[in-house]
Amino acid sequence: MGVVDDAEQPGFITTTLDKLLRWGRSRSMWPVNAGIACCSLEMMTTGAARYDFDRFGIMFRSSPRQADVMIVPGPITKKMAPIVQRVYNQMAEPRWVIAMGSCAISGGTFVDSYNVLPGAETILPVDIYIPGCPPRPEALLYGCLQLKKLISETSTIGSSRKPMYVPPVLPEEWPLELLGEYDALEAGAVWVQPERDSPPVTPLGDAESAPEDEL
Amino acid sequence: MVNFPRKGVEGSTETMLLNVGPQHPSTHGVLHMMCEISGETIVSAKPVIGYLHRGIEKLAESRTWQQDIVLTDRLDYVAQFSNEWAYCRAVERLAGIEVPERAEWLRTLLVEMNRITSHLIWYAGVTMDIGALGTPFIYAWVARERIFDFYEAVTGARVMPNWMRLGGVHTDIDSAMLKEMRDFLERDFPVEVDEYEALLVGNEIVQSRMKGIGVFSAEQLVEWGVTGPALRASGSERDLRKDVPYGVYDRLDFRVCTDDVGDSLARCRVRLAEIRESARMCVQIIDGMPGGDVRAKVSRALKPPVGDVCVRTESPRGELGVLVASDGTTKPLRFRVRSPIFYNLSAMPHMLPNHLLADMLVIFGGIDTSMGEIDR
Amino acid sequence: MSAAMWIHALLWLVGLLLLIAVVTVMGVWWERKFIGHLQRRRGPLHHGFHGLLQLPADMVKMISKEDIVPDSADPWLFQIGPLMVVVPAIAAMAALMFAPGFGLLDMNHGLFYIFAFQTLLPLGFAVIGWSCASKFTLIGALRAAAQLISYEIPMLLAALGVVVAAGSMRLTDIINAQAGVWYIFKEPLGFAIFGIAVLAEMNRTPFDLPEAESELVAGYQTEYSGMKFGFVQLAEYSVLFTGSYLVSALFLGGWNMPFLPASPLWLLLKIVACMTMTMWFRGTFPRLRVDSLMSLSWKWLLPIALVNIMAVAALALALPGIY
Amino acid sequence: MFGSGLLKGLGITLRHALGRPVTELYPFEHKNPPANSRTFIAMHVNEEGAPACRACNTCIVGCPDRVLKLVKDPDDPKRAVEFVVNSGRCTYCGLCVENCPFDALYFTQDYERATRDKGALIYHLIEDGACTHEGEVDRP
Repeated sequence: MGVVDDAEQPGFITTTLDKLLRWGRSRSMWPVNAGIACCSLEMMTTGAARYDFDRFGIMFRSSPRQADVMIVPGPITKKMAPIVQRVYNQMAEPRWVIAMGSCAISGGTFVDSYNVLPGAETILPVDIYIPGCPPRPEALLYGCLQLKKLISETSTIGSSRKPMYVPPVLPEEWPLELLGEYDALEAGAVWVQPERDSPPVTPLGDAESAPEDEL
Repeated sequence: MVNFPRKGVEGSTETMLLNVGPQHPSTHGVLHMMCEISGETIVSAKPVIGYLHRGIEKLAESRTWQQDIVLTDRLDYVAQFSNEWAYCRAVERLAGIEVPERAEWLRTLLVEMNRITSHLIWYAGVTMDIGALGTPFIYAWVARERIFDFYEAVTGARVMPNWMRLGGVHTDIDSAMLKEMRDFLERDFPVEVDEYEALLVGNEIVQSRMKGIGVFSAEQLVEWGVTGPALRASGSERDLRKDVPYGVYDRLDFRVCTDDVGDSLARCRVRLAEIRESARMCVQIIDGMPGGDVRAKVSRALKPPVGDVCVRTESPRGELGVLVASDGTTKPLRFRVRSPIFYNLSAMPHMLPNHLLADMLVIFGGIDTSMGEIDR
Repeated sequence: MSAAMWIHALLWLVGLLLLIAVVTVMGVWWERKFIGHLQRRRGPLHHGFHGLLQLPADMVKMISKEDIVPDSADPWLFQIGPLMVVVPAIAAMAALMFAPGFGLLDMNHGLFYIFAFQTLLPLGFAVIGWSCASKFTLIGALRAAAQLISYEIPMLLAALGVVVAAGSMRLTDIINAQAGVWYIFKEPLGFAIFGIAVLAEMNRTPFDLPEAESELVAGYQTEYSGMKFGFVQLAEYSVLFTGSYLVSALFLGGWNMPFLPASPLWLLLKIVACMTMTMWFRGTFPRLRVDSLMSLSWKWLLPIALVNIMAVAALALALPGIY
Repeated sequence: MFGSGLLKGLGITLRHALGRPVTELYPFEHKNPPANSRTFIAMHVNEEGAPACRACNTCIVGCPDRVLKLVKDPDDPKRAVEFVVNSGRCTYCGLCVENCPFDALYFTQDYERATRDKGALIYHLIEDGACTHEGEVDRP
């Protein structure tokens, strides 16, 4: 009784096992040691003495095979994207992705660049977004605790949460139009932004409202 | 696949291509080294860069002069203040902006502290690379955190300060904060540096790994375009802070740290000496800090006259050159960075052959890469 | 064999497996905690009392992780690789004696048995490294094989000095022979050689070249995920335990303690001290280079070990009462 | 020489092991960042509770990253109807706060903003002409 159940009505043993797995997984998150750019400095800071990831059992592994969490600490360029995906694909299921910093969330300040993807979520299924440029170590720690909460809330029964394999996307598959658009930011807000290379819509020191330019 | 020239190693049989990176614990970022190895001996090596190319130089052309400081922070994210200063100096010279005296002192102070934190990251990286499981790494981070607290209290951000402005700096530093920093740099910090030195240079295992590894003469390094501590470890006294004084360096008493040996251990010694020297300079700067304004009045819609200016500065990694060209509008016509590490790294194919795989990391640590500035 | 003997053996087997589990869990916990404090950190802290539940959580996670077999890997060798490391490591522990007459196998040639199984480890590492079809694991495995084989010889020669002095290969006899003076004082040279060689046999810093993180990602275990990686870790800590046991049994007097009655407690204390020592080294030292590793073994340790064993034999002949 | 450096290294690490760790227990001990730390853009309100923003667009023009969005009231060009911040793109350079001629914007030190929902990173400072969060009262 209860060992083999359907997902709708899990039995006692299944739910206990599920609880145990969630407990174990949420308390042992090993991020893969993949530094990309500036945010990796704060990632290392969080692992160092002052903030100490190891208190929560978070310990960097160099080999993606043994890692559970991928922290994307920086802008993903077109050349780097297949590598990041490959690292993600090398990780063993279950795995999670944290987008750390503005560049990994939306391309950040480099979103207009011809070579930067608008965020990690264009190529990876991101679970936690940590805003900041770079986020403070406490913010990263807070994000990891949010992920811990997410893992302990995610049922291990039933179908897989994520696609098992992200098909590697070759850089040619990103047309240039995708880059520099505001597409990764659709959340109800319609952005009407001045064209980057045209003069500002409102000239500096709007005649009526802004005072004289002081500086 | 790259066609490697097959240089024969004594007694070698067949060579193997080993890709180190782009995601590898010891490449300090996203560098890709294609190493042809015979056994564990490197026959030839070829760095592949561009994994972090964000197009900063191009992006800078579509932003105003003031906004570009945000981008220069992200060039070499380990030495943010150096980049900001190089850019600001270039634009100030182009537009003929006078910088207040106190602002120059503050800039020099923060840049020298930046040299300390940058070298601390080098220390952390190089000890990690030779396999010390992060203990010296974390010790370096403890002192770094103290300085980063100071950065944050002054600039408002830990890593990306965006603190310098055209014509000065954003915020002044009050004297209590300066005194606290002076106490730390004069009293606690040298003790910590002693520990770092004992754990790295004083350790016999490190000596056995670094002594006589990657010996290059100064002439050779100059030919390859190597600058900075890596060059000074070979006996050259080339240091822009002395040769072409800028900021307030002409009013400070400091020596250029050099070493005659030119091997990897000498590079470690030079960098550790530079950490001490920078701490000493910071104390001098805090003592000699004049009062006054920290920011000249510069229009937000700055339009420098048509022309171009190139400045050189001594960043923690070598000579950082910045060229800005203006066409008389609010945005730069061209922004170009002469990255020191790019030239240092381009010497790697000459440096690495006939060394062991483990020596690669040691030589690598000697030039202290930071991919953000190479790829830009 | 009688039923009682079977039950005895079975109980010991269960006990040993429990011991290995406890050693691994406590060893990893203590290592993370101790190295954390060496690094001015706290180490595992928030899961359980001072992070004691950290390792159970890690194990639960590892069991439930996906078991990846790379496409290019040799499927059979990849599967049995961890077993080829775990089995000798655990089998070697069968001959450990924890008190006079208290152990699974009180063999005549207990020391020989332990060393025999320890010498099987390089084979397992080579299989692991070869089967993954990855260059990093291959280099790691070759390093492991070369290192383990070249350090076995000085280790065995140093242990032979003790055997010559004790006149037996039975662990009980060797330890009982140290009721007076420990062999560390009689053969300090042998102790130094044995300590260094055991450190290398256990793949501990400064001899952790096979899993050199900065050079070879994670060395021979790079491609292993989930429980296979757990097995390799298990083997590592079993080897660490056996090595620490050997040092404390051969040179530090085993269960003997001067001025105090003999007790297995002393043995355990010495083992923990030896393990802590390796962790202390691990938290402090960088690692050696391949060529200096080899020259240390062949050019220094081996000749000194030979001199040592000759000296011990000569002394044992000349002063039969003392040596 | 001859191992003295190794012993010295062991001594250093042991001294630190016996000493006090420098770790701050973050989620249990909450340390506030310095007052000028830039982590979260917020808006002052005046005494009536209305936003201090005068819709002059200076912040938007000065922003390097196109983070801010401002919709003016068609009837009153000095009144903002909507003010949106996309903190998922912001680099926290502080130029908007620095450039604001009315000191309407300021930074708070609220860094605990990690989220599972990316849309939550886009937040309104002004919605329908009213401040949506409890801003500090406008400085005189």
